[in-house]
Amino acid sequence: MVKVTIWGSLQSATDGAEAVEVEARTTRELLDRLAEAYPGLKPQIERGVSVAIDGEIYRDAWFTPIRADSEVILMPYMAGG
Amino acid sequence: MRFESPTTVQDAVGLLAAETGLSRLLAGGTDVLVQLRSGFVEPDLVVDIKRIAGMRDVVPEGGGYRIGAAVSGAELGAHDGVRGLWPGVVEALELIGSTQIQGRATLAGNLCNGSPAADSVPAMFAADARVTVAGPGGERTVPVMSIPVGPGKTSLARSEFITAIHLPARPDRSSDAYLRFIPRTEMDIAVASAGVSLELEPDGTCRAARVALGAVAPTVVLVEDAAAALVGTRLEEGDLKTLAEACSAACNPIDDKRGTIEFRRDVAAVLARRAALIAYERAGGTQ
Amino acid sequence: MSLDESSRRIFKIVGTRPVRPDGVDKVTGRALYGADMTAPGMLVGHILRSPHAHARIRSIDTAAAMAVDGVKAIVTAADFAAADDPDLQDILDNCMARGKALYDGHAIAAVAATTDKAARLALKLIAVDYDVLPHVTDVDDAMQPDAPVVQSGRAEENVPPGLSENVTTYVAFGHGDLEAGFARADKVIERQFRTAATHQGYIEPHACLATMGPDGKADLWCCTQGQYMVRNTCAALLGMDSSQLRVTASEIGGGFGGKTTVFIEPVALMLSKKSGRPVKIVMSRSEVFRATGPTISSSSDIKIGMTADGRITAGLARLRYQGGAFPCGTVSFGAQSAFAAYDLDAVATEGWSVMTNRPKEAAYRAPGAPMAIYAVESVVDELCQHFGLDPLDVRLKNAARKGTRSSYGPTFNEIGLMATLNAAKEHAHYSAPLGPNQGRGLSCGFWFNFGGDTCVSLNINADGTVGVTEGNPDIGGSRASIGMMAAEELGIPLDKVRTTVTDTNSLGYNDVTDGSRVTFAVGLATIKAARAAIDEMCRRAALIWGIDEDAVVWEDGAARPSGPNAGDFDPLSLADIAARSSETGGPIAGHHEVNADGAGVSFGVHLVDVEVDPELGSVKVLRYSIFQDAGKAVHPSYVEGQMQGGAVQGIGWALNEEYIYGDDGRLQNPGFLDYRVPVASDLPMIEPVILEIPNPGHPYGVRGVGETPIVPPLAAIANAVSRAAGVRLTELPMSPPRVLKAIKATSA
Amino acid sequence: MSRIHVNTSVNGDALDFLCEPNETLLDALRNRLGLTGAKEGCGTGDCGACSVTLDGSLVCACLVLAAETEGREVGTVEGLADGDHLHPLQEKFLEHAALQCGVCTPGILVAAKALLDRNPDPDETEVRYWLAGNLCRCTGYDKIIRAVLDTAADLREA
Repeated sequence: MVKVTIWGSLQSATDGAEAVEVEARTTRELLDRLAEAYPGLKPQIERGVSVAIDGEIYRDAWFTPIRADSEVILMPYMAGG
Repeated sequence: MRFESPTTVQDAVGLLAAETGLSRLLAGGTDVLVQLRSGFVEPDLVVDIKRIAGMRDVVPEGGGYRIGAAVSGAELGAHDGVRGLWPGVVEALELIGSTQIQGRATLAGNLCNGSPAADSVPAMFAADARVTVAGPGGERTVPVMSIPVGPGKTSLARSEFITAIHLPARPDRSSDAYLRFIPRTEMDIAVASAGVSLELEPDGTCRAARVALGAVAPTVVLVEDAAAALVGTRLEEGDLKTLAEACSAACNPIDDKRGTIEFRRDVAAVLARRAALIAYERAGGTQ
Repeated sequence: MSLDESSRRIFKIVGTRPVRPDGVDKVTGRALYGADMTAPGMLVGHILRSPHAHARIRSIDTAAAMAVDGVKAIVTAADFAAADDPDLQDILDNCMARGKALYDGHAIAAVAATTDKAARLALKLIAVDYDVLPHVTDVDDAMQPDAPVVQSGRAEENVPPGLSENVTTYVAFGHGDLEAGFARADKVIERQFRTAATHQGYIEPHACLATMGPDGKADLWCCTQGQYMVRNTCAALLGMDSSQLRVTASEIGGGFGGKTTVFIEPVALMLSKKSGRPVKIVMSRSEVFRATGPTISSSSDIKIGMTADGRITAGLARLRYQGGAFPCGTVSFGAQSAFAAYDLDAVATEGWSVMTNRPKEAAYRAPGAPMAIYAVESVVDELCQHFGLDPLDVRLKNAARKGTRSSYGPTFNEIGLMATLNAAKEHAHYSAPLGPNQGRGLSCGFWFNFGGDTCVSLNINADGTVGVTEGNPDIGGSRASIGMMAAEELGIPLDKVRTTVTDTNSLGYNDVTDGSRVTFAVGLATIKAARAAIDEMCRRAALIWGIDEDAVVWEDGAARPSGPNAGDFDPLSLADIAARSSETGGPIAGHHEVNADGAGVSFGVHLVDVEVDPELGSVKVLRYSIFQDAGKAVHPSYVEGQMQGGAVQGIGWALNEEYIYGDDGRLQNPGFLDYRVPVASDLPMIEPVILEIPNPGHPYGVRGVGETPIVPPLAAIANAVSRAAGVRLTELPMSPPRVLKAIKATSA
Repeated sequence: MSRIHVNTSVNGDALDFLCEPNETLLDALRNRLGLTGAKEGCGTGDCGACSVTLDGSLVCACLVLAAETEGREVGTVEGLADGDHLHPLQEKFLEHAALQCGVCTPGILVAAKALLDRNPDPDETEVRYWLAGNLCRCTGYDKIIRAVLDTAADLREA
């Protein structure tokens, strides 16, 4: 199981939990499991999210491996100027 | 639109008189071109006066100078005689726009554009400059102060135009100065401005003064109370305070994107005080 | 691709300051920008724009305009099919108003004609029947439940009830027990801040030239930060296959984020499609201000607690951003970055994104971060003043570092904040004496930086030279840095390399030039492409020598036997191998395609001295120093240029730049006269201090540098002005009337 | 409305063109004469990207009517280099990395040359005020000012 930290305004979709656990080895599995387990997260996941794994922010990288002890943070999809 | 570049004043007047539509004079063009391109005005006739003899000349005249209507800021700035006699007028013209604008902008154009924020106009008011106006009836010379009548409006008739600015002679121990406030150091329109001209007695007492403010009323204003505050004084702190109060009282500004009423009132007074001190020092006064 | 194990390598080219390869074109006037291109038979396109801030469009009658001699086509929103994606639909609706004009300057119709005059006349003859609606341009006003609604039904699911429909996004971040944190503080300061919308202010207006034939194939020339973005967006909006639209990026006269979307390009294509002729559209400066993306304007509440010895105990930021007439996610970047520079036990940030009757926000250098960090850094400075603490020491005491749980979630790895703070503290600027009416301010800055989709192709020519093909417009010297990395990796002189920015049919997708990504991501792909070419050259050498390819290494620009056991052969240089490429199997090339990660976050610290005229409220910037971690500076001059340019944009934002709206909802200052970007005489020299802490995510340690420098100036200047004026300024810009008013309020 | 036939000199070449009476010199240079080095950044004289010289005087080409240039001499960025020899200012701008996007560069070079032609020894403040009408949004001006000062120093020694 991977512990995923959810940002504050999405915690209404996780019954107020700041972090949830899902079974995932990659970011794609992570997002799929999250959307299944917490349907309230689905609209945001579809709009776009980034995933920070051990301090590194990933966008659109489905197969980035996640270890069970990785620090995993869900973040909004990021863009710059 | 027609473009004409006559070589005599009479031809220019004739062109203007014959035009039934809208016409515009072109000297430096720094305002006219902007209006043209924005579609703000769509003249039927543009008359370029730069090819008329004398329009680009600066000529000594009775101890003062006659400045042709198409003399640019860069040209006037390079004229040591005018700068020595009327440094405030020259520095006012030189403050308009960039180096590029200086290559074109003129005293006459700045005056005829009719903006209360025109930089050279308070300095010319303070200098009590006169202008020659050419028209179908010939030429007449009138005070600069009679030209602006409102924002964007002048007293010139439709077939009249200014051919020259006249800066008078000055006694010894006299000078002038101009200051304006802009948010940046360059490239802005004055938010408030002040032109001050002083004549001093040999002992440094102010014998005569003229104070004009810009961008604080529908036209540039000559503030007689402010001048009176200086006459007979050596511009000491209390006198300057009276000057500042007179200036603030003379302000009738607007709130707009460039400044607030309160700010303009405060700043016009500060500028008048600072300009008075510069003019005083230039005239050889010591406090 | 991570930092080379050989990162301690001695670079030969990287880190030097060669003349940029496009330099001569750009100093001779030869370089071709958006408006510089022409095509035979070209028409002139112009756009009719709404004079109203908010109006229903009852009808548009184009008959009289179409009858003008020379008019060949007119386009309105009715010519475009609806998009299947809401973001695309917003872009389309911004390019051409559909049903409602949402802001002053919103495009209503477009004309293509044989002459400029005919097109302008036709614009005047288009009759638009408007039903003028109430409008709102202020962020706080637009949140009120009774505010005029810009668009209905756009709010995301987690927006709290009770607000106007204009509120489209709500975000919250943070961790820890805020109440306990504030309870531990010896002083808590709470303040409200406001920042005005500013424009990127690129000197080159948007321009494009579109040619579309009846066969459905099209070519588009335009100034953009991303030709592939333009291609994908326009192809989707015109219902084309993307392969049939070839987009070529012109030289670009500045962007800063503002050219990461489309405005006129789909319109020009549609005009060309309808007229069968090439159509060129060039925006005027006033169109640029009225209708292209400024940044957001903000209103925020900040609350920070501190102990008497300078430890921050808790921080709270509530950020309200308006992003114009469409939903906009920028507030989430502000909410995530507000406290990023601090190591905090308790932090909370909230953000609301609000629609108003203003142009659609476009990215501007570190979008969303400057205004949030401005507000936070202002309160930190005020707390330092309250306790009489050195503001740099307080930053050092609270600085985020490796192992800090960031305010937006992830735990930081190696970051350069402490190093930049220490560099600032050691710099002579920090201890230089100040005169009367002078003040010194400092601020930290932060930005995320990104990588993204990137393709590079590298061809080894038979004469031993190299062509690098990349897909990101060169906005500030990137051809130089990309060429330098290729030459470094290949081990050949820089003048043997030419870097070309190519069109959309010549490479795979490249993300736009944004997120400070180009030197990082394109550089990374270039190094990888060079390595692929090197592998092939080693293979050719092995064939020539008749040895195993594993026994060949590449050093100093040549293939060599890997050791005595591999054989005794003279090295084969790149030129030697290239000359025999045909004989050994054909042309040699390397390429790399990647969605690059590992950009790494970026920190900087700015230090500024100002003098305030207490009678006029004017501010003069006296001295300015920048300390920033660049990872590895590939071309230090252009790294410095990014730092200096970003700082000056921030100075403009702090002091004079602002979108000013009248009561009628119209923009009052759509020109460089009254939208006051800094001019040369406003500024001192800007001293850049580059720190090089290698980014582990890049083989040479490169870190993006372009965006972070605009973040600190807002607070650095505000803190300096507040100290010089003796009163805390809480609204940007700190224009002279505002500063004078604040000074007078304290003396009264 | 009839077009006007204008005879003028551009970078020393005698040229003629037909223009509309309300056409600017900038449009004539770019659209009639194919000289696209001068750029339009604002069209109101506020950015300096279209800086050219007119009888040696620095002006914004967007604020000059093309018809005014009859019989006069126009200088543009295309005339700065002498054949394949760059002007010292051009060399120094490259050496100092005094450009990023480069769109303001032609105007700044023309303006800086006009300064050095007049004043071979300007100080930093003089350079900054002379160039105040040339907006640059990329560089923060620092490297531009250094390049101009360094060119002036080199020219004085030459």
